[in-house]
Amino acid sequence: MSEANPRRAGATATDEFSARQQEVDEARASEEGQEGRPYELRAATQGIFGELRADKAGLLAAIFLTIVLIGAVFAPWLAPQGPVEGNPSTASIDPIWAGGTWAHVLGTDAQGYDVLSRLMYGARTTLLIGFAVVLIAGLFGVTLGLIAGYRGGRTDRWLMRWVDVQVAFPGLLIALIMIAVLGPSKTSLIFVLSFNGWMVYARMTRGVVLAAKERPYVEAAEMVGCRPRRVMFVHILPNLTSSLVTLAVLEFARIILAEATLSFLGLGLQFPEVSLGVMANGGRDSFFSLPRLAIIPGVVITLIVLAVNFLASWLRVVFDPQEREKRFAAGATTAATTVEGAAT
Amino acid sequence: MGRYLSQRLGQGIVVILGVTTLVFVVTRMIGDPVNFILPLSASEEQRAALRSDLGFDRSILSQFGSFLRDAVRLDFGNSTYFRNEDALDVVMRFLPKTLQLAAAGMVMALLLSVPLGAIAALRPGGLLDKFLVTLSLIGLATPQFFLGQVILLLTSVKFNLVQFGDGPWTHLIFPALTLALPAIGRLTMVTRSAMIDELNSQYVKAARAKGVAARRIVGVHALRNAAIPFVTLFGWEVIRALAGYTLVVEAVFDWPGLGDLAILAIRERDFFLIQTIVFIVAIMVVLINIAIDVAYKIVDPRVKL
Amino acid sequence: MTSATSATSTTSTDPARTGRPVPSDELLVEVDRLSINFPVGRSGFWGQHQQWVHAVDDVSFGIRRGETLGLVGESGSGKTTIGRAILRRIEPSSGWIRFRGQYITDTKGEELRRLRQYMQLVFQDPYASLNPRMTVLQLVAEPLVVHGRAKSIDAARGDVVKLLGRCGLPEDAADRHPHAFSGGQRQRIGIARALALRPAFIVADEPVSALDVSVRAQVVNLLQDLQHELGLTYLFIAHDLSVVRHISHRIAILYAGKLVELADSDSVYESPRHPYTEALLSSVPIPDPPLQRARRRIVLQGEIPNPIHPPPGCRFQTRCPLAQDRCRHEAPPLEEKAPGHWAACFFR
Amino acid sequence: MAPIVVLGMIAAACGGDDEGGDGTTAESSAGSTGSTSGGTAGGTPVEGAEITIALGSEPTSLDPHIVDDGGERAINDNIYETLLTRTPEGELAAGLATELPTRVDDTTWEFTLREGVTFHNGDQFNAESVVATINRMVGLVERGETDNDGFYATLTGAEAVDETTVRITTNGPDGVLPARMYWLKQIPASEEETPDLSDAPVGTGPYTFVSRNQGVSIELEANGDYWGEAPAVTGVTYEFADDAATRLAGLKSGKYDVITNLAPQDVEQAPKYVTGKGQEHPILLLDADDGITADISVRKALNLAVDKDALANDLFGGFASVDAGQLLSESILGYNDTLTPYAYDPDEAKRLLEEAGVDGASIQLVGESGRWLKDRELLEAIAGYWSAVGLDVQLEVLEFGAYLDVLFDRENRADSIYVSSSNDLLDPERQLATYYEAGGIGSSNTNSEMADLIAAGRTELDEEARATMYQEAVKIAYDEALFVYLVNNEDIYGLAENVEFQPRVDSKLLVSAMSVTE
Amino acid sequence: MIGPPDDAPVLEVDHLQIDFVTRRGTVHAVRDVSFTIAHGETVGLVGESGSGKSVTAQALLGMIELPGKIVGGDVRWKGESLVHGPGVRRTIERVRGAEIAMVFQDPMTSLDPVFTIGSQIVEVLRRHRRLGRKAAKARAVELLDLVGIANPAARIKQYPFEMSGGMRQRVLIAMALACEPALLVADEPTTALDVTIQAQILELIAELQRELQLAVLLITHDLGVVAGVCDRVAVMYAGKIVEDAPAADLYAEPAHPYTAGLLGSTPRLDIVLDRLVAIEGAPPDLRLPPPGCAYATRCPHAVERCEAEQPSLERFVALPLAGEASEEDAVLAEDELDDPARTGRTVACFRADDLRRQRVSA
Repeated sequence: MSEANPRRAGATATDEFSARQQEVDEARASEEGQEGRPYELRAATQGIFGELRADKAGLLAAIFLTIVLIGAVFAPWLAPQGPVEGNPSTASIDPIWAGGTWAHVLGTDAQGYDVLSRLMYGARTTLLIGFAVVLIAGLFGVTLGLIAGYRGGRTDRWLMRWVDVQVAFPGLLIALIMIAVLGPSKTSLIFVLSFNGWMVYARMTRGVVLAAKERPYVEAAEMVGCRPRRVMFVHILPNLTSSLVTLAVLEFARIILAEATLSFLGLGLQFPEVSLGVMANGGRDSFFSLPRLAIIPGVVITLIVLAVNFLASWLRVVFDPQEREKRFAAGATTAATTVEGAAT
Repeated sequence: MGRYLSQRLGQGIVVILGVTTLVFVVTRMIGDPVNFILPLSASEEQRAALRSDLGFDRSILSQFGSFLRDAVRLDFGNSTYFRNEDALDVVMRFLPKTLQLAAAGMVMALLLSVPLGAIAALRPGGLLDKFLVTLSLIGLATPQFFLGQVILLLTSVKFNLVQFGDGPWTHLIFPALTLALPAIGRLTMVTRSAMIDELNSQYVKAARAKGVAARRIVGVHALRNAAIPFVTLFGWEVIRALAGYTLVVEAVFDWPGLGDLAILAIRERDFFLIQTIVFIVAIMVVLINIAIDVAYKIVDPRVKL
Repeated sequence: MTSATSATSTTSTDPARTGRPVPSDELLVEVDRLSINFPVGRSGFWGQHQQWVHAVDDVSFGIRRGETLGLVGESGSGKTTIGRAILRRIEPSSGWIRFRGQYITDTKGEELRRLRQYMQLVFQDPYASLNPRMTVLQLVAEPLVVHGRAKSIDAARGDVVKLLGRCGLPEDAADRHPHAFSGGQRQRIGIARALALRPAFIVADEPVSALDVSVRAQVVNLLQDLQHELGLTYLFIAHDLSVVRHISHRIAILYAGKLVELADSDSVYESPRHPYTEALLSSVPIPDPPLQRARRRIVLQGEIPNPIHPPPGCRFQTRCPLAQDRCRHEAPPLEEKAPGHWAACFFR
Repeated sequence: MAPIVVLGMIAAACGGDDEGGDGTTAESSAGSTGSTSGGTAGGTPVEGAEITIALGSEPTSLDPHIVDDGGERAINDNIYETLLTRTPEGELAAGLATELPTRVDDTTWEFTLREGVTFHNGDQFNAESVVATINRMVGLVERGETDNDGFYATLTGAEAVDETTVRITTNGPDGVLPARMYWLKQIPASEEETPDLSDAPVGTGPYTFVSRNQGVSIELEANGDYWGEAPAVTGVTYEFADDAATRLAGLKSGKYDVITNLAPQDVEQAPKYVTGKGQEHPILLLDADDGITADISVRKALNLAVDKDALANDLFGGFASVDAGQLLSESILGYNDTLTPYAYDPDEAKRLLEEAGVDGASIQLVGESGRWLKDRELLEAIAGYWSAVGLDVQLEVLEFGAYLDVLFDRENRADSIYVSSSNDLLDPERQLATYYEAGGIGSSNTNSEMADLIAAGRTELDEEARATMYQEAVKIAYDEALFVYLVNNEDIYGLAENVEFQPRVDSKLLVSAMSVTE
Repeated sequence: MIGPPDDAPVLEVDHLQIDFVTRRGTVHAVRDVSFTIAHGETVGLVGESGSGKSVTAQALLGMIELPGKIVGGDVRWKGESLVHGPGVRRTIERVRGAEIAMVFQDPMTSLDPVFTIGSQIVEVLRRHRRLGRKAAKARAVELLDLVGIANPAARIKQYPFEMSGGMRQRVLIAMALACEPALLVADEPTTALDVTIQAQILELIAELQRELQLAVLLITHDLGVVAGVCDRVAVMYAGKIVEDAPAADLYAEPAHPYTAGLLGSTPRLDIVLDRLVAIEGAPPDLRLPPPGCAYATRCPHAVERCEAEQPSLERFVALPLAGEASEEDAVLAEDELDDPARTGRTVACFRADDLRRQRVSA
């Protein structure tokens, strides 16, 4: 997933321009009364809606995710039925577009459960696992990364060896074995996925800290006599936010896929818990007779992951002024050339 | 080079040790496998005998010690599920199928993602680029099992195209494609962004100023440089495939490979088999990691090993 | 200012301090036989050989209170390393550094932090050396706060605004972010920040080389004015001889980690003793076509030697037009060739 | 002894298939209920056709005495033969023995053997080989090396009377012995001492072993020297696909000609399918001694709360019939035809629960997932029904090993435990001993009256008398509502358009019963 | 087609305008730039960052890419347009690298890091000269020798990272010269280099120029660099050329206040001043270029007209340096100069003449 950052070395005439223009832009922005807030925050608040308007995919993604999130969070109030409400006599009711009833918009599954309700509860669990894993793995990884990056030396070497070793573990296989041992439950899923996922945060955090430590302004802070803690928290850590947010978002997508995969392999959650992966697994049995039971959760998972990816690329743009500039230029010039072409 | 290799091998040994230790400890937490091995009618004496035969009555440390000692001699004990067949033999029987699948998938990924990424990078923001990017994102966003199921449904059932499972090489196409698609999505994105970076770089500008043909700039200069980040990510994809996603694909297509075997071993609590599988997979991961670095050295003369 | 120049050029400082101590109240900074080596990668099949970069080798000089010493060298000559070593950002491998008569080579922790109040650094890159997230007020007041000179950022506002004004920044500068300023203005902010603690000594590490030509003069003038007003002492690091000649009382020339010449700036320009200094001077183009075309130019062949494997003997011998056999075996010592004019060459 | 029988049966299940009781050969007195749908039933059979059969699981070994799993049986049933067979209706009939055995005394049975039968390796089938077979099995049981001890623990040995007469002895009166000889596969005398017959199975059956590519396939070809009628299909390849969808996909794409365990919901997708009344009876064991289920009215309520018809028709797609208040299929000795299923009456169930004062109480329901057809779905459905009548159902779908621990934990019975009972020998003894008889390894009651009846039946050699005892025992369990009776689900096979196959009541997958038409 | 007369300029830049589209408006990077380069002439283009000098240089090779766009004017190479017209792509392909060659500022990144320098030189030769592999290799060795690289036969097998900056710049020059171009565009070729290496490279360029009869366009921000090398110097400010003059004249008597300011604010090795004359302020925002002279806000001599009206490049006649000349002399001198392209001076300042008079009277 990781996309390399655009190179900044080798300044060209165009870069020279954007650098200068940016300077001037910022000057103007602050004259307009935007001063006083950290740059990225400002970029975020200023750019979110503008960027969203420009980025149709991002906008759609945001809308879709909002709907999913609302459906998931308020499932107990919004869902027409419980996740395991129903019995075989109500099984396999067709969805509304195939002549079903409004009582079961997406129909029912082989068990007689309402598919829409299960989708909402399933998304609720899946998203919860995603958030929990991102939070736990993120906290753990970032903490270790900070320690490694800032302490350096032997601590760094040992921590990073640990990371290296664990990164080389065959993740899915280990996850399967661990879940088999711990028993499939929400807690063990969260634990296992966190166990397998913290390294990327540690590496990134360490990388950012190391890079930030080399920034002249960090040296400048140390030069004027800032204590290490202040250097860390005031001068180094704020560099982390944008990459951390983007990483967390992408990791969230990855976790959703991982949860679905584990559930699909039968090592996910157990009745009466339902997640999107559990639904996909449930649909597996009747894949040929009622393909919708597998396709609906499959498509929803795909869409969520897709939307999260779009969101991440939009975030990258929001956080990275250079990227914003590039996007804008691409759009504007195509527009400009079209207009010109029409004129001639 | 020597220092590098010895370092990497040392690290590899730590990795393998770490993985096997973890799996050893974890599997010992599952519970007594003797009940799984013996018929339920077996007497307590028979159970005890088997337990001491397999060493489960000893302390976990001493078990681990003898496990390691035997592992060094490539003796991982016998599979309990496969009727006392040597666990390594069992793994080696299933391994070729997985390697076949992974190799086919990764070759597909390589052959498709590089040109697609390069084409997308030619006009970033253009229509073709947007199309390819969206396609790639969909590819990497789709759960592999779902992809596999849909492919299965469409190819084998709806259109009766090609079969799968054991048989001629054509059976490999769709499982391999399923394995490859998410990788193709990710690698296309990587190739694309690396190519965009390279095409914006100073040396490309300089090459254009020299009058080097556009085809050569893209196909030779930018591509070779873009290969540098690509190599790492491609290596990761190979690892991902071998150590994880073949599991899913094999489950969906009933491909008789290591992944299928792993799920079976876990389900049947075949400890020795689980350990052997993990050990072999860990070795492959370590070797691939070293291969990545060597490949790195090949594409980038600046890298010193 | 002219008087200051003549004062330093007449009072000879013994840079190697061979025996005869100089009155301590006159020397603010003393560097004595400073050598700095950095470990770099390893070589050999098993990586058994640790390699070292010999960045600075046996360098000694002193800087008097109120003086500007220009430290000139090409990239890799060790000039930045020396500056950082004096500021105790880099550990010397051997040698001593004294500041206000006290040895500071072993200063650490809190003590070192307190020492920072008296010696400060002006950075080369005005874009990267200011934290983009902070306002100018926060940036300039930070040193005051962390040293307990001000209770809070806002409490320091008055002083900061005054200081900014003195550095030629507009009144409303305090509440803006560094982005809002041009390169020259940012360098002014950097200078204000360095001056906030009223240090006695400033290391200016190529403070104008990243700036546009038309802005350079503004910053150079500012540095000169501040020195005049505040009695500052500068170590002015540069690769550009013309700026150094303009601003410095004395100039020290480095080549591949070695001090090759040290004299007052007029002497360096008018009667360079070291062949490298000569070549360096002739490499600087003069914006006057007839003059430039008429100048005798010494174009050195080859490049600065690899600091991992410096050549034996004189380090300049590989490129020196005067080099003879002796230079290849024996390193010429830095000797006082004329009063106050030190050079390290056997033949000049 | 009873536990041993049961354990063997469970082990059989452990060996095997992920979802169907495909290998559980049992027989139903309902006779051949095979039905065909879709496709043409007629056509000219093709001579020398070769087919591919997809099984749900691969045999871990091909030694017919050591393992007992569906995969092994599906293949070895075609290679080996047994002394007795069963008719398509389930009646014992002559096999390698020319007639049913005669009882010499309470513990000795005499068999007369067919002449002129040779093994695939050329060895003669005779009394000597039968003795070798029995001895090998006795040894395996003694050493605890076989999964089949539940079937053969009563055997003590055999002796050859002459070339074609053999006497088999048991350790006590054993009315089940003829049924056991329907199960025991005959091997050549030369292989008595062979520890593992897996690599090259040698039998007397219509098919000979060709090759085994472990993890991939097993091939057989028709035995040219077969003593019986030559089979129409001359070559068969077995492949293994544990995923139902994959099997179906293979069938549809023409890769497979026959697949086992076609899921009920998929029958319409298959080119053709046939069904046979299987021996699989999922039921719930209720703890009659402790906890909420100690109250008979609660146990009755639990029965009344479940809509068995919906399970049979919706969950199993109609490929199941509601159990008539007993675990036994109609064809089995001891079937009590006076019993009728508990009705579906949730209101009455609710009333009974309220009366018992356990309204809203929590009840454990323990089961597993993936071994038997629709097991998880069945459990979830039952949990749903019980919740609907006001119980707080604690459903635990356990991993198989953990499930077995619960099932055999006689000290702390769970309130209700899901089991899927089958009947390999087509004799009631095992099921009754396991789940009905107090002290049985899976039983949840201490009803001594019923236990006595079952114990007596075990050693009773008179069929009529046995049947009566069992019928009484079954009635007690029904009246006491010791189980929640559910359904008997059918075996469903998917066939290619041009394949004919009539499933057997005992679920044996005999290739000789298949043919390929034009 | 008949070729241009010998004394006609090989390169004409004619009212060139280049815009860059950014999210907060269009940057008018190059605003109406015109100049010419004759056969074998060395022209310096001097300006600060953002003045548009590098963009102009890139336009000469048809290398302006989005978000940049040539919105007006023309660049003609030997009479053929490199900007528009039917065959422009072909022309650019033919000219680029073969007739006009370019050397960039940053030798560290201008070479492909993963190919040997030999293969990168050979690539150009094979493309433009259709040389065989062997011949191209031999020629590459010759070229490296020409630019003063010792042991060229061994060097061609090296990778860029194995060479120092100065060495790489020599390689880049060798590459630029591979096809014996008529014009070498050197964009800040020495900025990234050390002083002694800068001297080497400048020397090399001057030498090659003499030997090969090259026309050279040397782009730099450093007035000192061009002083020793160039015949003529054009000074750019805020996207425009403000002054264009023979080198000696420009330094002796800068006509535009900006040129004068630049010279005044550059410390000189040979003259020690108490204080440098700094130009206050900063260049204007090129998205909204001022209606008048872009330098007006910083110019000590600005009058009202400067802020309202754009001065265009006008012929400027310098006075004899003696300082005693009268206005008649100036007129006379003007008559004598009939070839403004080569020897004439132009300046874009309303007050150039006033200031000249002031200097005279001073």
